[in-house]
Amino acid sequence: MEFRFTNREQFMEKLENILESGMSPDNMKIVMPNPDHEIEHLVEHYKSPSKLKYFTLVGGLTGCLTGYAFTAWTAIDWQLVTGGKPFFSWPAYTVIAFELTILFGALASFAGLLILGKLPRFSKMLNPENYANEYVIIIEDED
Amino acid sequence: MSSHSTNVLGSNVPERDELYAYNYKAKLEEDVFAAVSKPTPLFYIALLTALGCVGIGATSWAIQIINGLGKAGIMNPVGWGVYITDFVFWVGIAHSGTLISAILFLFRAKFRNRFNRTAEAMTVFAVLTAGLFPLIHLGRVWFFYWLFPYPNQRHLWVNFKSPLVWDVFAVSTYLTVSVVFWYIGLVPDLAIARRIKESKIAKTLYGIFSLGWTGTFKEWQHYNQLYKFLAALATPLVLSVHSVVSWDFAMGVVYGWHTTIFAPYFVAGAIFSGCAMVITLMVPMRKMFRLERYIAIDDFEKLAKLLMLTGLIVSYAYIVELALALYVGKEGNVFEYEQFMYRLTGDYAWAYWTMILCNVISPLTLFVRKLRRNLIYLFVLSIPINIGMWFERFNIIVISLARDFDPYAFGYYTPTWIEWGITLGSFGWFFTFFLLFSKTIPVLPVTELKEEVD
Amino acid sequence: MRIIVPLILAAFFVVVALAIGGANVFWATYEDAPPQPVAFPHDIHAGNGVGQQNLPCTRCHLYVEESRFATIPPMSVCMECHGNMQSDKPEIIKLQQYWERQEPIPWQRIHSVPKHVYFSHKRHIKAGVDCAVCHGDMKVVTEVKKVRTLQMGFCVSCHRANAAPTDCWTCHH
Amino acid sequence: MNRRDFLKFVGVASSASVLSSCGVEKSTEKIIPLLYPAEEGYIPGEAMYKSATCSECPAGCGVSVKVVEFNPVKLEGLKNHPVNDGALCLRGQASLMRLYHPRRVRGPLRPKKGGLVLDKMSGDMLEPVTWEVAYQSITDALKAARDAGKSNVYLSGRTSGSLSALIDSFSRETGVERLPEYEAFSHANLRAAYRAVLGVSSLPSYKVANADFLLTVGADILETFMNPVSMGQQLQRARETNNLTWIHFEPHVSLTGFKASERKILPPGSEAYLLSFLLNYFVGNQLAQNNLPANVRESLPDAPIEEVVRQTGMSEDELNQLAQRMGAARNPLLIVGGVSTQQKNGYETALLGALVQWVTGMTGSTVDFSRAEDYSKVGNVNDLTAFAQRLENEQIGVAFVTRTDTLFRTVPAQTRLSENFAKAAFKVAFVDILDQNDKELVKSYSEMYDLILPLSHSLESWGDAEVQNGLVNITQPVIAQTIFDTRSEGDILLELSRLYRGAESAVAYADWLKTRWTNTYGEAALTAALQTGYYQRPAGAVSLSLNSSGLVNALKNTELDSSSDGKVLYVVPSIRMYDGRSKDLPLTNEVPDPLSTISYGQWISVSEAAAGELGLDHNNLIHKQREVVRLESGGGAMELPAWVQPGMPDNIATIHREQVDPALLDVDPRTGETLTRIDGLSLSKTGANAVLAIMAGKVAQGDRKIIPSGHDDHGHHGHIKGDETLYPDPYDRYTEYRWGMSIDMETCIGCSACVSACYIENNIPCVGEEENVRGREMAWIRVQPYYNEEGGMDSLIMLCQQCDFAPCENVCPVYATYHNEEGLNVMVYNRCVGTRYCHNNCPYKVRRFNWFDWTDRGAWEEPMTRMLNPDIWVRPKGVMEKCTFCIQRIRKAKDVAKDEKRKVRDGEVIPACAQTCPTNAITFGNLLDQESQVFKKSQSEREFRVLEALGTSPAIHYLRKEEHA
Repeated sequence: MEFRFTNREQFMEKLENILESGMSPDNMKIVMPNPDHEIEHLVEHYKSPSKLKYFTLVGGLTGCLTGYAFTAWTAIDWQLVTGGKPFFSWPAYTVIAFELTILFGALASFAGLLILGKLPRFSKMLNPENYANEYVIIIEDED
Repeated sequence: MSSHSTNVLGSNVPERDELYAYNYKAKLEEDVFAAVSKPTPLFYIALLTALGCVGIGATSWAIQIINGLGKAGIMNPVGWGVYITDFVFWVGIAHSGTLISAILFLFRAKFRNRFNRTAEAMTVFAVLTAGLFPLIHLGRVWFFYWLFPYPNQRHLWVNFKSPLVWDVFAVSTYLTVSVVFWYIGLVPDLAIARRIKESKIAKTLYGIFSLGWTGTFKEWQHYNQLYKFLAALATPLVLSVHSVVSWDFAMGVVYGWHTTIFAPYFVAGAIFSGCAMVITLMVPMRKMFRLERYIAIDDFEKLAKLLMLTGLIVSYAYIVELALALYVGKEGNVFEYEQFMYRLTGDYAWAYWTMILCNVISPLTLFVRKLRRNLIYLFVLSIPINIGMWFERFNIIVISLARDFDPYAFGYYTPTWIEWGITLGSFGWFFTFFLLFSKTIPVLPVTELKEEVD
Repeated sequence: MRIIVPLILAAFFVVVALAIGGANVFWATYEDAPPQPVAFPHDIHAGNGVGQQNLPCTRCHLYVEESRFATIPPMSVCMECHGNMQSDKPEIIKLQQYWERQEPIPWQRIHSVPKHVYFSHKRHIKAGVDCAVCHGDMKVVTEVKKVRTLQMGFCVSCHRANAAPTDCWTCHH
Repeated sequence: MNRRDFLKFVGVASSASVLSSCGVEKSTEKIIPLLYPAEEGYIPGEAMYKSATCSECPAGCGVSVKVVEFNPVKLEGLKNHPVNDGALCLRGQASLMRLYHPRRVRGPLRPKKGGLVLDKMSGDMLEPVTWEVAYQSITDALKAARDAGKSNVYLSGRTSGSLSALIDSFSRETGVERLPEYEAFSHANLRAAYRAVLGVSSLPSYKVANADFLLTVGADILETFMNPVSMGQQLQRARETNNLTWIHFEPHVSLTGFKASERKILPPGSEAYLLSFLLNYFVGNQLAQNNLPANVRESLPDAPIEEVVRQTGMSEDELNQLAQRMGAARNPLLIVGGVSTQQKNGYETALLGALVQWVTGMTGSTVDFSRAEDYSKVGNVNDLTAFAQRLENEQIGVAFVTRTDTLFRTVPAQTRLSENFAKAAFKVAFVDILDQNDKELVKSYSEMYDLILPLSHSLESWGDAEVQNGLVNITQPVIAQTIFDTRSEGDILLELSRLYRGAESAVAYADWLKTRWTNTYGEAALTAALQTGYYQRPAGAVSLSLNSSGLVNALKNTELDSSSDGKVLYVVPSIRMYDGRSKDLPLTNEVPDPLSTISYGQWISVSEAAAGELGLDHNNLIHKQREVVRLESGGGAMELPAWVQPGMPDNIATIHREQVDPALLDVDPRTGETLTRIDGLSLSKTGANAVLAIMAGKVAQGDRKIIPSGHDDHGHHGHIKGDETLYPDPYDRYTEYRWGMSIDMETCIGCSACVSACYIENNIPCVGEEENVRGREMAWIRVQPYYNEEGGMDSLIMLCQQCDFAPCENVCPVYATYHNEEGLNVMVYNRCVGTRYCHNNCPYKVRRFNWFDWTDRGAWEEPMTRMLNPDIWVRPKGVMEKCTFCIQRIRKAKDVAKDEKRKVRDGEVIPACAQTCPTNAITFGNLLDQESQVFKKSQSEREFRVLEALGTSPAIHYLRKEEHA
């Protein structure tokens, strides 16, 4: 079953109706021309929000730990004193740890999008459905 | 030119009917992709000019590699000259992009949507340009990979206490994150391009890069979260990158470098120059690509205000530096005092006063509302600001090194044609990328503008 | 179509990785024994088997215990034995011909370290490092070949294992 | 040398270069073995030392030649040698380059006869000939001249010892007349004065070491006068043992003056009055040890006290005080010489000086004629004038010119020697270096000479030199074969003589010498001398007496007054070039002049007053540009960029001897002395600018307190300990050694010998004028002159400070520089990628970047590569380098210590700079060893460290000058 709208308000009305009728958002496909916070709030009332944040968290923490551990280990592996500083010069290594936190966090988040959003979607790369700027609700028939 | 119009589609479209948003989106797609269309002869002339500059730069670099760094003007005691100036300049340019897209995104400043695509592209290309200079200035560029901590049979690692290694990490992280951020914003637009473009090749290419984006709710849900997190990560990153660059100097013992205000001072300076560069690029682009409808004078005025703000911060930093040196005086710290007196009155005073004129005096004119709403004036003003910011870095690097501690080792540095050639080449390199960008990728963030109309 | 794109990408990366890896392995390990002007058999001189002379290394490499350089022996050292020895072996005849012409033999160099490396044979011999550690067991080879990389990692591993100095200027100045 | 030997030799050479070097992994490099084991004591890669004599000036310093793999790679002063005891000056250090100079004449040359016009235009006007042809042409010319009734003459620089004897016998055998020798600094007035006063024709050794009061009048004893290295050493000894006071009088500005305890400026020409006053003081107050006969006293020139005060500008009190101090000294020494004896009343000055020496009894003690330097064969400019006259009259057949200024560029033009020289029938020059790319030079040679014979270097041949009476330096060839097709002067003369006489058997100079030595010294003494490098006879007592009649005669013709109202130009000898003979050595040009810090080019030093008067804009021009001034005097004119020399008296200007136009030089007809004081100088601005290779950004430290005075110095003495820093105590890591250095600014004389030694020891390239101007000098150690407002000058020796908290280290991204457990700031050249961050961050600016591949740019043109020290890498382009306290010497000492299972002893490691220092101003050693010299010095009250307040904690402890009351 497929519903197509050119008008956002009409689409939202319909969507709300369907959701209120007890249909799970997971059982339908909603296509939108652009992100929309109102719709998001509406749907997330019936569906848990994105799990992407955990990717960011784990990535960031890994980066931070890697940053400190790697810098410290390389300094100990071959001990060379520079400028009379201690081998574990944590203030200097904080810069590295910080940058790696950001880097790993960002890359993990990106990976999160690819994994959670099942991207890249090779089947849709070259022959997508053409909905232009319409709002679409597709309900997979089960009954 | 009229001021901001709520009726973006013009007079012949009915007001705010139920199809308004739908039509708006279609028209927006049409307008933006009209710009990403067949290039004009002017485009080819510009591209060839840019490539010519790249050629000059590449030749100069080749000469320098074959003969040695002596082909540049750097000497004892000025070990860094135009190259590091260029590096800091381009890293600075790279800053407004992520600032406009990330920080203003977090602050929900809608006007960012007019500039963020171009600004981010500028960021990526400017980092790509800046990244060349640490290589160019190396004595043995063929060993550049020694700067990266990779496992090797020699059991050697890099020195993580060196600000240059921080630089390596900061700049490459910045490049990676900027590319990811830019690309994430692009994916839905690429999906639109895949739909709109007619040629098979274009469809295929846009299709591949759009990752098979279909615009389902699930995709948008993750997308929104990702975009938010990336913005949140990129914001401290932006601040850190130019701080790290400033620490290249602030961690040194040289007077004129060794100061705690460098990090905020450099970040403000970077945003200042970055905004100026965005204006330099966007004013003509708005005209040529007929985007007047979507980018209003108000939007530029906001940029101009940002320029004023950062300009004042930079001016404040100049004053603090100078005032501290004068306050401690000859008795307090003769090295610092004489360094700043040398900047004001010495051999390079012309460079110092050029900087003051461009960065302190000229932005003050923006207090006049008429001027900051005049696009031609903004465009004209943005160029001296860019020049002024180049000189700021030149002054910091060259003047400080020319006279540091030991009077015997004072020297005077004059750049050579090799250095100017490579600098020219860097502009060519940047504009080559930018020109190619303007004809392949929607210069406005279509999806985000669509969101605004709902 | 849906499989082709990732396949092509994957194939591309695999080929590139293999090429780089292969080239690295090839250049690091490929070491030919160059033809020498006189085919000097180390095993016959240094080996302790039947018909072998069992000479100590220092019999010919005169300076190895007191100099940085082990040095190729002066030709007069060869002639101490081969001078009075009538032989129909072609290589010995070649040697004697060089000597008659009073012309040094232009040996091909096999073991070397780069110019920026300071290496002292004397210190290593005095520390009890066996020649074979770096040169391989000369008692059993006829044709000399490089059997160790003699690259920095090789030196450093041994220095670390034996608590020898790893101060950079030990080898570089 | 036949082919076989040659192969052997080449074999050694290439195997050496292969052994110590070695290339990429996949090379097809060859190893050429020796045919026979090398000589006894040879160990591959290890140094052997042989003795020789330095010939860059007549002082005759003993030299110990370091030979590695059969190549001389370094010269050092010969330890215990009576003249220089281990030290060597900057020219001596640089003279190794003379051996390997790429512009050495590689075989006999002669002008192309009837050459094509094209050849002349292209400057290719000399063609090689074989030795046989060369010898034949000389003997033919000798015979032709003899038949034509012309004289054949032999003109050389100062020659002593066996070679002098050989020249005499050659002259006898071939009928060649030996002309008086030519030396630009012939000390003609001084010698004439000693002849007049004491009847001797030699110059004494001045025993500075024995003096407790030294008065020098004009003599630049630390730069070129007699034997400056010895003077420096003796000064140091006298300071230590006799608490020496040294007062220096000069009309201009010199390094010597700045290094004296007191520098006093006298108006030009007033030196004679000062000496006259002293003489009258000692004679008049009955303080004289030797009295003057009445007839001498009567003929002394009249110098009433008012006139002395007027001329010298000193008050009567000052004069009396000076005389009293001199009178009170136990062992006073007066040295008169240099510019004070090379002026119109220079002869009078010298006479009065000699008289003061006689009267005060110095002639028996501190002015020592038992170790006199024999100048009996040295002539003066009058001799050259006479020679020129004979040339003009076409009375000269063959003219040999050897080991001297072959183009007569230092000879005063009024002798008319150079313009008449071509009138000799056949001219032969013995030359070592001739730049055949210099078209002007080639043209001059081809016009002036008929034959150019290449001389072997003294390191390539046997020889000796009697440098002082009874002291003979022995020189052995240290290189197996001459580098080019050159011969020693002895061999040439022996061969010429044989050919001329038609004798059968040839004698090699080496054999001739050995016979002579054995006959003179006996076998045993000769063997000993060959080992020590010199032969010394005990000094016999010399009885001197006043030559009254001669003196009275000499005094008749004197005129004390030689004052000048206007500007005066002094032509001064250069510490770097001597009389110009060291000009060909790249290093003497590269090491900057210690007063002006100018390396290359010509300049005139003017006073600040003159600069103000002329309106010279020397501050606003960008650093190395200076205004060109035109200087004119009766004889000629020159246009030179002006260097404003701090401390220069107002009306004085100076120019170096080798840079002056000989037309400006005058001659004293009485003694044949060259007058280097040029009166009636007019200076004018030309409006042009010229770039001068000035190495210093500034020569004043302003308020920077780089050298703090006693009360300014609140710095740490000793190292910064753990509780004063956030960082760990660096001394916790130094277990066995903490190498350190102390530099005593009281004893340092700023002579730059250390700089020169460092270049040779560490394979530092000479980069040439263009790169010097760009500020790309490569010196690891430099002498920084800082002029102060009191009119003094301090020479600050600046080199890597090996800081405990080195700012350079932590900024290197690749650990190319780090701190090791012996406290050294190590630089790993091959790890360097060339960010130059360390250089920027070094507050002392002592790091040097390889802007180019200097080898490619001709820093070591063949065969100069043979002088490279094989113990240290030649750094490629793009790499930072710097001083590491001669790390290769530390390694050597540690290697020996390890063999003997002990620690390195104090004094066992001596870096090249400290080794060659004449005054032992530089001390090196282990700061952890409380018994070491360097530790003791670091505890001195005078100790300071440069830029202490930065907290870098350097390992170089400077000792500031003692505060004189």
